[in-house]
Order: sequence, then C-alpha cells, then structure tokens
Amino acid sequence: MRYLIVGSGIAAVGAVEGIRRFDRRGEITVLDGEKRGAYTRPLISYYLSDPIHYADLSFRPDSFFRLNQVEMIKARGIKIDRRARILNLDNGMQLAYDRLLLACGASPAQLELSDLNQRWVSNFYTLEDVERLNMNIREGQQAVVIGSGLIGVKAAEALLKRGLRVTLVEKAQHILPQVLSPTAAARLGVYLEKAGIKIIAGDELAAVYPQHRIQLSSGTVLQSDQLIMAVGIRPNTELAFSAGLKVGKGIVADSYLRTSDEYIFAAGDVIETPNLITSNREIMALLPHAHREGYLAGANMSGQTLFYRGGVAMNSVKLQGWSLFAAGIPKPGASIFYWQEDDKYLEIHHHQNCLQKFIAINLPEVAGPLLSIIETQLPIPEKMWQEYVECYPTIANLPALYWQKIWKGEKNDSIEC
Amino acid sequence: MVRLKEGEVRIPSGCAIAGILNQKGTCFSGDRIISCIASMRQRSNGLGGGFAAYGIYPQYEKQYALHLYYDHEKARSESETLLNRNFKICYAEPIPVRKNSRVGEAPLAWRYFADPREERLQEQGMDEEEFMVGMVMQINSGIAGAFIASSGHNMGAFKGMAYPEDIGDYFRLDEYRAYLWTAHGRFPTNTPGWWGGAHPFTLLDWSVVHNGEISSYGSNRRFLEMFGYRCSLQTDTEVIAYIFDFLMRREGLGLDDTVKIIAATFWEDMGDRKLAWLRHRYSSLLLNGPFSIIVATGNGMAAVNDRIKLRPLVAACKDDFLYISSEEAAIRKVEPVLDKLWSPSGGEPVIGLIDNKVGLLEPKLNGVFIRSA
Amino acid sequence: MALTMLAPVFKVEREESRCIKCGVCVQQCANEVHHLDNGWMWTNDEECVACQRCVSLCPAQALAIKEYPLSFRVNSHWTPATIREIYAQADSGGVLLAGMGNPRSYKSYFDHLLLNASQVTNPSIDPLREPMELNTSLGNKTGSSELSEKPLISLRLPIMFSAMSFGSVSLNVHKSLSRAAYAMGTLWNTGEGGLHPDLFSYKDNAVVQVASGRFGVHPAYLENSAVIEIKIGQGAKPGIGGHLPGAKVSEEVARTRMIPAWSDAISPAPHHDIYSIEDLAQLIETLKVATGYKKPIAVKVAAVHNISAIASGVVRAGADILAIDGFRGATGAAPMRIRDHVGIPIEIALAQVDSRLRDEGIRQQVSLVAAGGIRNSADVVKAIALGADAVYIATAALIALGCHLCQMCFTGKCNWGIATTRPDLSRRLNPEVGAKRAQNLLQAWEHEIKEIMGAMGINAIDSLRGNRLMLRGIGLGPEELKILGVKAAGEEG
Amino acid sequence: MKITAIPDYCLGCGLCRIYCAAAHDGFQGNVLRAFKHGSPLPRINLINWQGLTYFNVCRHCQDAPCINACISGAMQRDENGRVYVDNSRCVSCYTCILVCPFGHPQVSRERPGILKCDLCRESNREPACLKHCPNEAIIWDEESGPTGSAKNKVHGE
Repeated sequence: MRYLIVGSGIAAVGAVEGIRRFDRRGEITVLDGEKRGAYTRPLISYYLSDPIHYADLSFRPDSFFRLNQVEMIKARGIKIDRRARILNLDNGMQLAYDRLLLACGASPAQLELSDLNQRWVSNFYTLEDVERLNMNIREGQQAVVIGSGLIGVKAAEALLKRGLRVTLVEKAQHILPQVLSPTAAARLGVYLEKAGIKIIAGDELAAVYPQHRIQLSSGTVLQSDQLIMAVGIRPNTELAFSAGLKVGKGIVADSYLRTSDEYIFAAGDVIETPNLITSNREIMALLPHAHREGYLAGANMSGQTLFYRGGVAMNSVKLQGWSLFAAGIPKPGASIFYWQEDDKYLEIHHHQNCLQKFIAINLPEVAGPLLSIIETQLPIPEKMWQEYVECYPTIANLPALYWQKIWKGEKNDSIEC
Repeated sequence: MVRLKEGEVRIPSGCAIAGILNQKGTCFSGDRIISCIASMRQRSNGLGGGFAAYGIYPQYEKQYALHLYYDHEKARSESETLLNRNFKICYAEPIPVRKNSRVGEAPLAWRYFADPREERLQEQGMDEEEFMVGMVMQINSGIAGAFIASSGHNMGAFKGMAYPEDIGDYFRLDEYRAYLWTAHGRFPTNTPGWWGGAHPFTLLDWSVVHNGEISSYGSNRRFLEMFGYRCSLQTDTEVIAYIFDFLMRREGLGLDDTVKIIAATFWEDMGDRKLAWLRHRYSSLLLNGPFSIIVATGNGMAAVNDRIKLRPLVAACKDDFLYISSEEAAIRKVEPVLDKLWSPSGGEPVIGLIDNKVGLLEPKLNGVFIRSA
Repeated sequence: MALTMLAPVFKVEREESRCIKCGVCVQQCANEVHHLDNGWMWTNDEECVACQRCVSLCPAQALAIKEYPLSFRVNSHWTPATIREIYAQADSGGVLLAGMGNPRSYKSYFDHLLLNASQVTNPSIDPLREPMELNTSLGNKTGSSELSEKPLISLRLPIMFSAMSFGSVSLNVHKSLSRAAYAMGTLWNTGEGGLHPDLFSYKDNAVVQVASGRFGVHPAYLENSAVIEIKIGQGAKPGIGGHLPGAKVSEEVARTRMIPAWSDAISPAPHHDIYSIEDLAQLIETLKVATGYKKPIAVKVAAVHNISAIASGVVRAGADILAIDGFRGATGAAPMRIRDHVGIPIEIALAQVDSRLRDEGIRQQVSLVAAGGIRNSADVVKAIALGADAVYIATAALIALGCHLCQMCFTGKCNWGIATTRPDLSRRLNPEVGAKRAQNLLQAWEHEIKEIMGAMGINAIDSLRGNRLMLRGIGLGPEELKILGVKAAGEEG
Repeated sequence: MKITAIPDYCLGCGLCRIYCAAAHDGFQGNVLRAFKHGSPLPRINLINWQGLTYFNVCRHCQDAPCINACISGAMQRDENGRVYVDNSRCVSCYTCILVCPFGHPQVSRERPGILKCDLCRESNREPACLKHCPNEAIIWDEESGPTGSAKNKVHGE
C-alpha cells in the first residue's frame, strides 16, 4: 500500500501514527511544503517572545519520521489525477498513490483592504511571519494587533514581552469572542489592560495609511509601528477543489475522514469538522482535533473503519500568567452558573440536562473533566451544577455522576481516556 | 559411686545387632552367632550383650520358658512364691554358666518351665498370653531385685553386662542349638550395673534387639501406658517389644501394617487409604529417631530400619540361612560366600520366616517390600 | 457530670521539628486524638489508647506515644491502675470492660519449660534435607478399620486460627484468616457470628461454631464446614456470655447472624438447652445426625479448676475434638474482673486433661486443642509435648494482621481495621495483605517447629505429642512439675 | 503500564501523596527534606466519593490525548509506555490539562511546566506511592494491556 500525505503538520503526524498502528509495512510519503521543515504552529508566539529559549518548534522528535519509515519530499502538490491516482508536484515529479491524505492546513484570512501590502504589516501565522517580525520590531514601538482570537492575543502577549506597546483591536464586543463570554472577557480585559495591553473592542480596521497610521471603523486613528493581522484562517482547499472534490468552507470529509473520492482522505485544519454538540460542520482549526483526524484518517486509510464523531471547540491558553480554559459553544436559553474568587473564575453553561460550555480561569484542575463531560454529553441535572458552584469547585467536588462514570468505566475498561 | 540400675535412668546407647535364621527350621549351635557379633566388638563397650535363641527347649515346647534374674535370694523366694501361686512349674533349675573372668558380678539366673494355672486364668478372666504379660509386668516392676529376662515358648534370652561374646561364653551358648539366633552388643553412654538392661528385650515369644535411640520414647510410652503396659525399664527397646506385642497380638495387625506404623510412610507419599488410617490411628506408635531392630518370634524374624535410615542394617542369604547384621563384615565372618547381600532402605522390612511354621510373624504381605530369599 | 478524676493514660508526643502537618494522623485516628486547625496540630490525649496507628503511619516519624507522666504516691497495694479503675467505676457506676486477653503478670508456664535436643547418641535431623512432618489429624481415632474410620480432619501443621466472630472482628479479618488457612492447609474458626456467604468457598478449612446465642446457625452453615464446634466457654470469660453491641451489628453482620440490624447480639452465659452433660451429649449427637456423621464435632471449654473431670465428661459425651481455652485467651469484650481473675493456665489444664484422658483410656477418642495465649512456635511445641494435638491461635494471628494490643476492641473503633465493623476502618485491613501476613506467620512457625523437632531428632510431630520427656521444668516447684508431668531441668531420664 | 488503587482497601490516608511529592523534584524520597525545605506537590489526587476514596492518577493511556494534544512535543512516552513530560520543552499552554478527562496533569507551582505522574521513572524505582501504601491498596494494573484508546470509543468507532 502506498500512502501519500500532503502536508507535514500535526494531522500528518497523526496520520503516520494511525497508519503505523495498523500497517507496519506500507510505504508512506509525506510532502513537506514548509521551507524550514515541519514545526508546530502554536509555538510561534513563544518563539517571538523568546527566540532563543523556544528555538525548537518540533512536535515530535527529529527521528519521528525516520523511525516510522516515512519518505519526506520537500514539495507541494499542485494537481491530483484522480483517475490515475497520481499527484503532480510543484517540482515536476509525479507520485502515484493508493491512498492520498490531504492535510494541507490553512492560511491566514485576509481583510478586503488595500494597502495591506506594507513592510510594517504582517500576518502571524507561519514561522516566516514571525522571523520577519523578529527582525523588524524594536523595543518601545507601538504595535496594533487586529483580531483577538487565540493567535491575536498570543501575538499581543509576545510583542508585549518584547517591550512593545500593544493595542488589541477586536471587531466583536469583547476579546476572544469564540472562547470567552462577555463576563469572562471583561475580567480578562481588565487584567490585560493592567498588564499593558490596550484593548479596543467593537471596532475594526477600516484603513491603512502609509507612515504607520491606521484608521478604525469608529474613526479612531492609531499610530502603528507594527500592524499584526490575526483575523482568522482559511483552509487551503485549492488542491481539493481543482481535483473536483466536494468542498464547502473546507474540504468535506465523511465520518471516516474520506472525501468524495474513496481513495482520498482529508484531515486537519483543511476540513470541515463536525461539531459534537450542534452537529454543524465548521472550521475548527485546533491542534488536538488535527491530530485526531489525522490519526483516524491514517487508520482508515490502512483499512480500518474508525468513526469520527467530531469535536468541540476548546481552548487552553496561558496569557500573562493567567490560565484560560474554555470549551463548547454557548447555546441560547442555557442556564449559566458563575463562581469566582480572587483571580479564579468559573462559568458553566447548562442546557437540556447537558453541559454546553464552560470557561475556567485560573482553575486548571477542573478543565479536563469538564471538557470530558461536554464531549461525552454526560447528562447531569442542573441542580448538581448549582451545588457545584455553591461549594468550592474543586476536582473532588465534581458531580458524582462524573466520578461514577469514571470509576465504573474503569472497572469494565470502557473508558481508558 | 552409686551404680544406677537400668530403669532408674534412661540410657541412650549405640549398638551392634545380628540375627541368623535357618528357614527350614534346622537347629544350629550358638557358635556362629557369637562369632558374628564378636566381630563387631567396636560397636559395643562391654556394658551389655545378649542373645535370644529359638528352638532351644524342644523338651518343654508347650510350657512357658521363664528366664529370671535375681539380685539376691530374697528376690528369688518372693518370685517363686508368686510363680508357684500362678503357675504349675514343670521344671526349674539355675541356668548353667561357665566361669568367665571378663564377666563381672552376675545375678542368679534361673529358668522355669511352667504352665499358667487354669484357676488363676479364670479368676482374672484373661487369656493365657494376657495373663503372662501381666505376670511379667508384675514381677519386673513389683519385686525388687527380680527380673524376667524372657517368657516365651521354646526360647530364651541370655543377656548380661559384658561384651556379647563373653556373655555367650558365660551362658555356654555353644552348647545350645537353635534355628533362630539374634544377638546384641551394647554401647551405652552410662554404666548401668544391671543385667536386666541388656538386650534382647522380650515379651512372650517376642524378642527385640535394637540399635538406636528412640526420640519418640515419651510419646510411645505414654500411648502404651494407656493399654496397661508399664515401661519399668525406661529403655527404648522395651517399648519396641511392647509395640510389637500390642499391635500384632492385641490389635491383630499383620507384620506389614506393624512395620508401616513404626516406620510410617511419609504423608507426601501416602497413596493408600489404609496406610493413612493406620497412621492416623497409631500415630503415637511411630518410632522416631535412629534405629535398626531385629524382632524375632517363634516362626521367624524381621528387621527394620527407621524410615530415614539413620542406622546401618544389612541382610544376606545363603542357602536356607538368612543373616541380618549391623555390618556386612560380621556376616562375611560366618558366611564368606553369600548368595545375595543387600542393604534395605529406611522403613523397608526384611522378613525371614520358617517354612511351614505357624507363628505370630504373619506377614500378610503383598510381596512388594518383602525382600528375603 | 462533675469533674472526672481520670487523667489521660497516654501522652502523644509530637516532634514539631519533624511534623510536616500532612494530616495523616488526623485522618487515621478513629479516636479523634489528632487535630489540625489552620496549620496548628494539637492532640486530645485523653482519647489515646496507644494503638500506635499514627506512629506507624507518620511519614516523618514525628510521633511517639508515652505513658502519661502522672505520678501517684507510690503504694504497692493501691496501684495507679487500681485507683484509675475506681475512678472509672465511680464515674460510670458500671462493670469495667476489657478487651483481648488477661494482661496480668501471672506465671507463664511456657516460660518455665525447656526443650530437649539430640547430641551424639542420636542424630539431629536437618529439616532442609530430610522430610519433616507436621501433619496432624484431628478427630476420634478409635475406628476399628479404615472402613469404620470416624471423620478425621487432616492439617498440614498443628496450628489453627481460633474463634473470632464476624461482628467482633471485621469481615476482612475472616477473609484474611480463611485464605491463610486455605493456603497453609489448616483451619480457621468462624466464632459464633455465623459464616459470611463470601466465605463458603473456604468451607473445607472452616470450623463453624454453635454457641449459646445460636447466631447464624442454619443447615448451610453446618454443611459449609470442616468441623462443627460447640462453644461452651472461652478462656477470657469462663461462665460469661457474650454481648456484641448493636453499634457493631451492621447490615452485613445482621444478615450473617440472622438477627435484626443494629440490635444488640446477646449470647447467654449457658446454652439454654445444655444444663448438664447429657444435654451436651444430645447436642453433639444432634449435630452429627444433622451432618450425616461426616464431620467431627468439637467442644470448646474454658480451662477452669476441675477441667479434667469436665474434659472426661465431654469426651464421653461424644466430642471428637476438645478445645481447651486457657485463662490468657482473648476476647472482644469481657468484664475486666472475669478476664483477669477466672480460669487457670492452659499449660496446667492441658497437662491435667491429657493425663486424665490417658488414665481413663479415652485419649484416643478425642483430639486435644490447646488455646489461650500461644505466642510463638516454642509455645506450640511445648503445648504439643504436654499433650495437645494442635493449638488454636487468635491473638497472635491478630497481631500478625496489625493488632497492637490496645485492648479496646469493645469500642468498635479499632484503628487497625480488625475489631470493628465500620467500613471506613475495616477497609484498613486489606485481606490480600492480611492473608499473606497470617500465612507468613504460620510459615515462620512451621519452619521453627521443624527446626526444633529436627534438633530433637524427630521427623514427625506425632512423636512429639505428649512426649513430656522432651520438656524439663525450670523454676517450678515439685507440685507444679508433678501436675505438668515433667521432670526438672537437670533431672535425668 | 499503569497503577491503580483498589477503592475497597484505600484508606484515604494520603500517604501516597506525601511519598509521591517527596519522590520528585530532587527530594529523592526524603519526606522531611521535601516538606521542611521545599513545598513539594504530589502528582496524585484522592477523590472521596460515596464513602470510598478513589486514587486519581495518570492512566498512561494507550492513545494518550495529552501526548496528541501537546503543542510543543513536551509530553512523551518512554520505551516502557510511561507518559511523562519534558518540562524543558513545555510552554505551559496547559492543553494537556484540558484534554485529560481525568483531570490529572497539574500546573506546577514552582516553575513553568506541568506536574504529572511519571511512575517515578527518574528514580528508576518502584513508584513511591505503590511502595509506601500502608495497605497495599495501590497495585500495578495488570489487565490494562494495549486495548486501544477509549477516545476511539468515545469519539470514533
């Protein structure tokens, strides 16, 4: 069996692990389009904040691909001949495959603005972006970060650490709109402002002028030595689209990570991931999902039939010393329970007997169990959450039903992790 | 120095034993057994020697032949009063002896050929043998200075405090003819000044010569005492004689069962339900500690080692003769060329019977562990 | 209530420089001696019973328990203990309760008996090279052939676990002992608390007790046993019944005993169907009939002054096994005065009974089991040489399981998870561990007994039984020597 | 490879936590040194539930979500199947904490990185908790062989 994997990120690593779990002998070829070799994208903000300390951005040890007998080819795929099962590469090579995995990832989304093409305007997505920034930034400069998703806030933090004055601009009414609730965002906002990050919410970039000036929709004009664009991502679906595969917002893959071509699979940021809670398909560019999708796709390419139910949005980020954990999506009509003490904060959204979303700030111990409760949609009566936030929300105080599931599961080994 | 008598103190000892049997019942002189036991002189220390001879009194075959030792005349008159009350004495005489300078101070030795008085048996409601056992116990423990050396039919024990060959000479055993001889040379670790302590130990037709020390003496003795045996001599050998009497006469067990009681099969090898039962029931009669013994009775002899063979024992055959001895050299001394010679394993008896002679030594054997000719 | 005059008996000493305030002592003490308030550790010494649980578990070795330094003026008649007892009775107006066995300093005859060994004239035996048999059979051995054999129980070694009822001890104790008994080829004893269904699988190693309260006695109980034991009395409290406080009668205990939960379980002093020896004979016969004459029937009596006559009667009443419990036998709860002042030592009783039964010629009809204060393998050997067929151990077994002899069994707050039915406490005895420890104890004693026998030149325990020549008395008077049937050290023979 | 505790015999005494804490961070099992001169953290949680105490510790899952979710490759599995964290690579994103359904990894108080059970791999000895459990309630879980990932069962298959 010849496996061909387009992309060398987390999904590809997962795919190699998935394939090798079931097939020790098949030939695996990975196309690595990165100039610098495979690395893990979330680490770039750490690289920016401390380039020496975080020089190693690899996800697996260097020997990983070698030990798994993977052939690495530095090239990008440009065209798929589905009938002949051949992939044409940008270096002119043609590779035949039995199973093809599209794990081409995503690229930063772009605003429809002119004049973005300036030296002081950069994306914050690849190692190249960050290396360029690293050379350009100077202590004391004014930086404006457009977009306060995870990429935006981590970029803001890194720049702050490097001694820049940072302004964070968010289109929505509060920062981290996908992750936090207004209440939680407000708490975090106050904290970040205190730490030195200026936050402008409910406003967006309207125009970019030369001489390091930008204007926001509200009319505010800001001085900006560095403008960082972090307004989201866009799956790299071109290859799939040109091959005639079904593509929505991302590549459409079924529950076995198979595209509309039975020999072609897709995984990672490039696909539409089913949301476990809503069953909607959406772009969920999250590292744990990418690995899982890659792993299952790899396993299925090797002949297994492992079912992928999808995932929920989840985030964990440490920001200026605060740890934020959040998962799930808010649902209208949900009951919301709050708990806070000092800098600790917990918010629980409960709807129809199930946990829908939680936000935990500086309360790490409960994050894992709460995510697991959301993912498994474990029915827990609302009353229990009420009691939970009324007493001190520790891991030990979690609703008994959760522990029951854990301990009972342990006995018959149905839940290992 | 106060010389302690046997019975007043328990004396451990090492020993030599020997036995010669003619399986056709042909009688032969005591010369051979004396020569045999004399060759194992190093195994004795001059503090005890003795012989049992079967077939020596054909003229009084039906009577009990009582050998008595007296320390003094008073003991004799007391004993004879008692004997006369209980027995019809056919004949009585001092046992003839030959002066031997190596035999020290000797007790008076008498022999009586006697039948128990019928009226006494009826009075006591006992059979003859039970009555005899009672008499032996009574005299041995009741009359000071008197001791019954043997009390069987057509047999006698000759024993004393000297090397066995000197005892043999003293009692003029070269002049007796028997079909079965056993002998004993003793190495006690004390100086008991009394002839009764020497081997063989006898009861009725049983005689026992024994090399060894029975560590289970206390248990064995207390068990036997429950059945009326009085172990007045405090010696292991006495207990062995009583055990044979108890198991084979009173309990009616065969020789194989008896051997399997005194030298029991280890539990881990116990396959047989009957053997297990014997062990359960008679566990207190297990003879524990090192021993080799020769038990003789009117129709043969049996020799057995303790179950882990802590003492020497060899057996040999030549024509009609069965030889048993502590050492091979002693057998070779009297019979240089043998048909067969072997060293029995621990707990494995050697049994020699006289053809066509009925007696207590009734093996009831399955032939597996009998290894005589 | 007015001031109590009872001062604490023990003092908990905490070395502050070692204490790490981990709270293990707080969590472990069922008597609530230790407290941790906002980083401050303090103790309530009054409640301390010196069970040593906290000392054993303290990871910093910061704790020590000492006698409370309370000095009364020296008075050898009115000792501090005597005074305290009076205070306690003046406080409560009640009978003083006590647990475990008689702690007073009566003479221990085991300690005045010495064992024999072989030298030169017969060889000692090396138990590592030669077989060494401790196999023991219990029951009536007077059957006339193997076909008429009476039911006998074979043990791998002559040590059994004595009666301790479920309720007085935790189920985990029973689980530990039953597993150890199974592993070692010996018996354990249910006591009078019934047999928990979980333990039916250990029936071939179980002695089930029929006691005056008849708790838990039903056909399956009698069937699931190796031996049935009628308990007349126990060494710690001859002539006294039992009382398991309602607080210890958990649902499980109640089900096993067939009584209502949380109600007191009272065992009457006598069996109300045994008012004389012939009644005992009837009960023995009844139990034999009920179990098809397939099981030996044991009778357990406490060692009292006329024990030999009682023993003779019990044997003639048909008992196959007679267990005699000496005055050092232990209990979960007994009136202190009874525990400390009633009965006679097992060594004396055993010697007396063995001799008496032999004199009467009925020793073969019965196996004698000695109980009450057997502390080590030398005690076992001495008991067997005095005439026992086997011994029962209970206190030693509990100590193996962790008991520290605090003697407060009756409170139900045993910190070692032994004498309690509280689930949080009984959990502290993992039967896996308990079984292993109890088994280790038996194994160790087995090895030691073999060594001792080997030294004596004996390779079967049968030859030690009643072999009093293997014993010599030391520091005993002529009367005591006579009763024990042993010679004095230095006496020959 | 994992350890577990039998709830029926867990006393809840917490000695496992104490010895765990002392076994790591260079204290080499010396409880006094650890607690008197440091503020060691255990990698074990004891959860009281329905009168029983449960021993909540890393399962060293076959298909460990923490390894798969780790953004920096700090979470790794060694040749014996033990999941451990290489804190020199950890960037404290705490994704492992988020994805562990048992809430096992903890934030390290002293320095960046996380704390998790590594079965005492550094000392190369028997896990300290297992060794010191006074009731032998903590045992190696022999049965949990490579049975695949429950995440598969939960999310896939």
